[in-house]
Amino acid sequence: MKANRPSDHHAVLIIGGGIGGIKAALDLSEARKDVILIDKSPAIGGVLTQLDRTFPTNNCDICTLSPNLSAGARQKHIDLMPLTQLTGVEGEAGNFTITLTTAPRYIDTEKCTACGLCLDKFPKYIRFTPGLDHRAPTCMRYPRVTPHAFSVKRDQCSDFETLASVCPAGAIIQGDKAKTRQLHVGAIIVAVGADVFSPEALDNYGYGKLPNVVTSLEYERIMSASGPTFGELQRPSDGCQPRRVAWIQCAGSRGQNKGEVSYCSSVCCMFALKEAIVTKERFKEDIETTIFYMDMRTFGKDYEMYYQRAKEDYHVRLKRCRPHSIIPADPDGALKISYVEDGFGTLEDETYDMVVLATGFRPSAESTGLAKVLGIELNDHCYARTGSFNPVATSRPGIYACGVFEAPKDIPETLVQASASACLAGKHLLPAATADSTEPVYPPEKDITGELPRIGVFVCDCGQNISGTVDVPDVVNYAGLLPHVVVSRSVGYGCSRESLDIIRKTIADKKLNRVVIGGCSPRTHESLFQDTLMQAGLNKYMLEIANIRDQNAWVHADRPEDATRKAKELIRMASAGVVESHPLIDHILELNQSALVIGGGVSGMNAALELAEQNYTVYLAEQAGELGGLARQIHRTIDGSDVPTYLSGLMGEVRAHKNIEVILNAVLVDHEGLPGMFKTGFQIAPQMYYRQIEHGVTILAVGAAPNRVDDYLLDKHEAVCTQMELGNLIHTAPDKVSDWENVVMIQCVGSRTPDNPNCSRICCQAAIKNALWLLDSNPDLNIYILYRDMRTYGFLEDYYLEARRRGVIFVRYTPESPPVVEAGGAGVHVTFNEPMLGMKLMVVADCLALSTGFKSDDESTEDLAKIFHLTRTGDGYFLEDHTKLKPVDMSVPGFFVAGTAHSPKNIGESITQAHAAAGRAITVLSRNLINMGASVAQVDKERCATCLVCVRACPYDVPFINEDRYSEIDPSKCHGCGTCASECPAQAIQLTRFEDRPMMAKLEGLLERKL
Amino acid sequence: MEEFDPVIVAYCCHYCAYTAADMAGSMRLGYPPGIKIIRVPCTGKVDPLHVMRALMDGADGVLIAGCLKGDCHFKNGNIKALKRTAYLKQWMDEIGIESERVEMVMMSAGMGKQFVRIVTDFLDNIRLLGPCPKNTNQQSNRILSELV
Amino acid sequence: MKTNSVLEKIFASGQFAVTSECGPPRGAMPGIVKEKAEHLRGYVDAVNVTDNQTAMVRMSSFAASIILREMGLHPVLQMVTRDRNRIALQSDLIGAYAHDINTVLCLSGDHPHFGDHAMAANVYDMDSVQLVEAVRNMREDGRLQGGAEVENLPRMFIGAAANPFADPFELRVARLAKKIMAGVDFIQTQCIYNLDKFERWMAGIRDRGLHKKVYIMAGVTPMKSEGMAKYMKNKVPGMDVPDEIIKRMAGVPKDKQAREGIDISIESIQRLKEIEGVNGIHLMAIEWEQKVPEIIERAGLYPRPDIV
Amino acid sequence: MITAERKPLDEIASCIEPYNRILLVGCNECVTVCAAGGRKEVAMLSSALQMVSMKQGKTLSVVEMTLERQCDPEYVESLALHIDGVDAVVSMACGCGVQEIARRFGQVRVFPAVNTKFMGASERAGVWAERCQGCGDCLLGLTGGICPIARCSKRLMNGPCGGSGDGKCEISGEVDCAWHLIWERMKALGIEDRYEEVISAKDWRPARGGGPRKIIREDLQ
Repeated sequence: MKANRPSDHHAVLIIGGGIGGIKAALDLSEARKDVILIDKSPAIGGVLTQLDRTFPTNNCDICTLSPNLSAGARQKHIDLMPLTQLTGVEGEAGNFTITLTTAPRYIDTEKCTACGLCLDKFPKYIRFTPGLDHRAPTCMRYPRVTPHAFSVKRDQCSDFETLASVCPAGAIIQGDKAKTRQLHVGAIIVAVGADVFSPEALDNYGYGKLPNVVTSLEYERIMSASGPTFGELQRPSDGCQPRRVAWIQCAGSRGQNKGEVSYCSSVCCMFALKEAIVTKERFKEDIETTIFYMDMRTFGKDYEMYYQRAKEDYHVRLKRCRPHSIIPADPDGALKISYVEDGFGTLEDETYDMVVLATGFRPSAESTGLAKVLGIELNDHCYARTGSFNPVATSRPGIYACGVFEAPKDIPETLVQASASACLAGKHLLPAATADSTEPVYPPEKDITGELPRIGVFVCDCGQNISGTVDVPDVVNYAGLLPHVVVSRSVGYGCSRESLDIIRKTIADKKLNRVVIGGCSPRTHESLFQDTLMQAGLNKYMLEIANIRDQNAWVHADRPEDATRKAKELIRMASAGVVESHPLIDHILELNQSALVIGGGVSGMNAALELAEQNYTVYLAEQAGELGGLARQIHRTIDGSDVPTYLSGLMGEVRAHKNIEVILNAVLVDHEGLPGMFKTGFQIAPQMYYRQIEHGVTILAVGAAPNRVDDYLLDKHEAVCTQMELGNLIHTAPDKVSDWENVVMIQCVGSRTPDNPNCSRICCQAAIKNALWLLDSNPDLNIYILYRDMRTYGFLEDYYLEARRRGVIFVRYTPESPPVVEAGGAGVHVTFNEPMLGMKLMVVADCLALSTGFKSDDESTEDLAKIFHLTRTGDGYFLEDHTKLKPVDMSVPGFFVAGTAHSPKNIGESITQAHAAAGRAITVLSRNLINMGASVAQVDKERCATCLVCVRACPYDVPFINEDRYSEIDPSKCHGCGTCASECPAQAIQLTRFEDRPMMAKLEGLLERKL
Repeated sequence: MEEFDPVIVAYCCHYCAYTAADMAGSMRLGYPPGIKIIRVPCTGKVDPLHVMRALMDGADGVLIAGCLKGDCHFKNGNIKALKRTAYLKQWMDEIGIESERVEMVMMSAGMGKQFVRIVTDFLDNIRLLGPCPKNTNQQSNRILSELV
Repeated sequence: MKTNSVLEKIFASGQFAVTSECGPPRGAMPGIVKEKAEHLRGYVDAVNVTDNQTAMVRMSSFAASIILREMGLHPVLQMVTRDRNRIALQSDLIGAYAHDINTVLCLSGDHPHFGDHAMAANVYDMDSVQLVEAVRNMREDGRLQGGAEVENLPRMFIGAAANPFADPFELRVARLAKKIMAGVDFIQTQCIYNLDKFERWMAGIRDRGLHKKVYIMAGVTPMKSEGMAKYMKNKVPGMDVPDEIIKRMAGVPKDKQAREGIDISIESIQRLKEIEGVNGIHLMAIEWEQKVPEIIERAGLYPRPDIV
Repeated sequence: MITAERKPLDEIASCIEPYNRILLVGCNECVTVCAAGGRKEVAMLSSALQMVSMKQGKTLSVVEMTLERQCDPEYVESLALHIDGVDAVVSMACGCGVQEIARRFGQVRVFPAVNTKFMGASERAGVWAERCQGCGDCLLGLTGGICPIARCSKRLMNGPCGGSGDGKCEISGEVDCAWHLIWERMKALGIEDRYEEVISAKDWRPARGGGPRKIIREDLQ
């Protein structure tokens, strides 16, 4: 499918075309490294393509992923091989020899236009859009599949010749055969994901027998605009809209029964909350939603607040228990859920119209075989076994695992691992591979000087996202009548490859010289459409995007007529504006290929080391007088790995590395510049001299602060300490610890509170770690862990089970009746409710450990945010550019975040994010040029009155009065803010792309009150 | 009498308010359709003339939405916009148009909810003020631009 | 003797001179002028007649001076350059002299900004130094500004003001020197409350021997109340009222404050008399002319020398 | 430069009230620099005047033009093309420009839209201060480069009056005492002694005292 196959010696093999694999491929290709992306299915996309909306922003995913997919297909560095499996690996990191086997598709993807004629005539033979029946063979799993072609189910096809004859493009190949080839790659990333559990095996829930019991993924499909019911919520038995829907969590996970796995699938709690919220959003008081759960595991960044919103704003009912059965309640399809009320022991029934089983992950069927081929170890649960201090490195050097293949996880964490593994894999490539040989080539730009405007208007329906509210045909007709509009048409998902092709062809056929897209936000999609214009030989700035989705259809869903009228206005505005646009040239500058890493903890050091290893100069600035950060106070991880040894090794490597300069006692004071050419100033103690560092990118790894509370006698009684201090005590005073009889731990102290509403994520595991560690040296010790929800996500559940098995007593408390702690001699008296027994208990504890968790290091993040102009969350953590799809990029280009400065996380997770940040940084640093865009201030020297207003107004001191007596603005220094343009009293300055003419034209277009 | 639906032109900074508006969209938080957003790279780019022309061409109110103080992507564009808004209000007073028809607001990119509240409040306030007086005259005035 | 001015005679005789002030009324009311002036008769040597003081329109200084002269008192004709150009100023000087008015005080005058005619053009064709020079030229050279020689030009005893307290302080001695250069004969100072600072200024004057070239009259204004003290401190440009004075005024009951103000001014006069180079006092009892006799008596300056 | 300030809008609006078509003329010289009458101000005023007339239920059409300099007849000549199509002219230039237009186009009313203020300098962005009164006989050489005529409220030429305090003029804390500045400057230059030289009363003939002034360069005529 691609003319120039990457030189395979220098490529990375990525197995799995889900979101993780795609992200890793995109990162590597952005860093100009070649990628071979294989997937056993006919199209890439993975599970994500079946989701409707994702948490926590409730965005539709198709649109956020689609640009990635289309971009992925276009990237010259990526060789996409669908229907392909790995059948052999030899050699070692840096030089693997791999064998790939590609199954026959029977369709030439280069010729197939996805016209659908073959599917119409022979629906049985062709793989097509999935219905709710998840068992149906799927290929074109969603309407914007990449590669954009059908495939043939050969085994079901009896009359191939007739089939082949229906294809007008002649794309059907009867004699297509499996191909095997050997290639050389430097590294391998395994991103095969996992399977979604099918709950037929759970006979108590009746799945497969009771039509109205569905899995959460099926529910997602039912709610999806591109799903089988086109977004109508209908229960499968009779197509009626349900009035009561229940979710049952942990279906098949966290269990010991037949068909169940013991680990936690990590994502199901958020998944169920999301589905319940979206349902409530759509149907409000017409529907009741109930979630049956054991522990609500909303441990991710801002997830706890999402949980609280579900409860408080959306009135999602939450019922803590594990139902033991679902049986039919009536002949019409209603269902009865039976459960034992927590603490009462009585059996209760509730009736629902529909029940959703929150089914989690199962290791992919291919994973055992694949692991054998790769020569990597799997853990007891058949997921990839990886390192404690490098969670994406498998047991075989040069092979990395990311995403759910490593452990169950959600999309942002998958993307972090994908970027991390891309970073680490990139290290094994020969330097030659990074040479820039294959930048995208565009046809020469057409000269449109003197042409009258010829505008093409393309209106997206974005599935139901736009057309669900806006009358798209009406808007298209209207746009067709606007001045200079030559063609107006709807394009479905405008950002899909198919639509982009249509746009490109239309530009050529109709000799368009300007384009208006009625679609989503230009913030996210402008570059994609600009790229399409360039491919059509148009200057990319001959484009206007009317944001008729995010700023219209989505916000006026309750007023379709108004939304349609506004869509017309916005398109009229865009088209009036685009008439005044003119070709512009981007300004390109040289890039400083060094990085500044702020924060010398584990995250900062790992990011620095990875960059240094890949030959970039790194300045590692630390405010304290020594490296190490918070990890200096940690002795072991939950799996028993030795933190001090790791840390001293890491610090040694960092200090010794020739590409790293460590700057201690450095206080950030100022910052200026642009991505690729930043200047950041530090005041260095104790001499307090000033030093300015020039760098291309910045990684923030300043960490979070251990929380400390004034509660439960902490700092007032010697028997009370934090969980981290307890770890210290176990390590340094084993004798003392071995004398103890009772230890109590209280969870969520200072987290999940009004002051600090989020979950600190690490406390549950830290408590269990310390409990098990204590039991190692003192097996008779009584340990009570008082918790609200145990959040031992993924395989951490194993340790939770082990702790229970070894006698740790877990007692749940509610924030309304927290434990009471009183001093009692050398120990403390802890009184708490025991809900199972329904009574109060008092324990005389020799030690009370409080899980105080993290809070953001407000002092440092506030200063940094101010100096760097970065955004923070309400609780003071750095806010990434996109919580879902850009988890380490900051909103300011050239900034990346790693570690607990982003959100609470454990050491392994911090290291992964550090690697991811380094990988993302490399995508910037690997280029030697930076594009400043075309938005710069330009002076009309004839008009300039040399009044100096611009000279004084410019925040960057760029304009000056030159020898020819007019104000001169160096486009390479101009940041494009436009302040000078709006202050110039002679109207001599125009900010390109925002000149007076298009701005006024837009106003006139918008406000012309004729519809 | 027909309910008056004000038309508001909201000049939104790409780095904050425009993003907040998108976020309001992804959170599906509704606001009146009379809010029409025009994207600018910085509120420092909002030319007083563009605000005047918006009111002249039929807007009932103009909102300039920029970053929080100290958060301007370009150091101080939002502060300049704030001063310019005060200057514009003087013009409004002189013309005899309620100066509340032009306001500057500040928010961060993450403030989708606040965006909705702010634009809704602003529009409600304009609704109370009634149509921008000029709009009683439907004949749009043309300016013969200079031919230099 | 350069002139027939009674002040010059007193100075020349080495006696301590006393002047006071009479502000003309806002209206053609000669009776009021007379009434005010009558309080002063016998207690002061000459009476300043203010010229549209604080830029408020009043009976002209020239006219009021004639009334005083007719009463047998010795007016000091105040002239500000704010309202008249050099043609008017010279003609008025000639006219005044024709009425046997022989002492003039040359001032620039308060800016119209403070008065009731802020909209008036402020003339300032010349400044106070230039006016001093012009009057001197009339007397010494018999020439008008335009260069014409004219018979019997006025032989005026020339006064000017000095404010030892205005900024910059260091310039204040030089400014006096400049007025001496221009031809000034005597100086009346701004009201003095900060005697320490005044003494420093006088020391500067003596250092340069300027006290030998000009007669210096120290300005004294009795305060009627604490409120007036505060007003002088905060609102009157170029006034230096130390906090101790305010405190002292505030420290007595309201009905006793006038008395206290008079006491303060008497104590000041006692101290000023002792300063080398101070040749007299200029007692500005603003709208309080009836108290002048008491002050002069209690300050031991009564009776006044009888000089004709 | 010559500084100016826009007149209150209702004053301008009442001038043009009888007219439907006006020519609004800016100047790209001084009034542009002091942000009173350049292209931007012309456009602002044009919009404002149109809004005022809309409020009155009328329609005002405005031709906007900004000349390189309104005080030169050649530039003003370029208005000839438009003058017949309008009922009145509003000039945003200083008084010189207004008069030049009035001189050239005798048949049409010309209204000033700005008040010409003074010859001044820009102290910083957005602040202009008076520096010269065009007295025609510059004495800056005597006063340390600070003009007491333009900058002392009383035009005193021999030192500060008694109202000077803290370096500020008695009329306002916003106005520097020119003589305080002169004195500081003299000290800095080490020429304090020159202060005591009496500057005699000024000959105002070179200033407005001699009637309207004219400069003639024979060689350039």
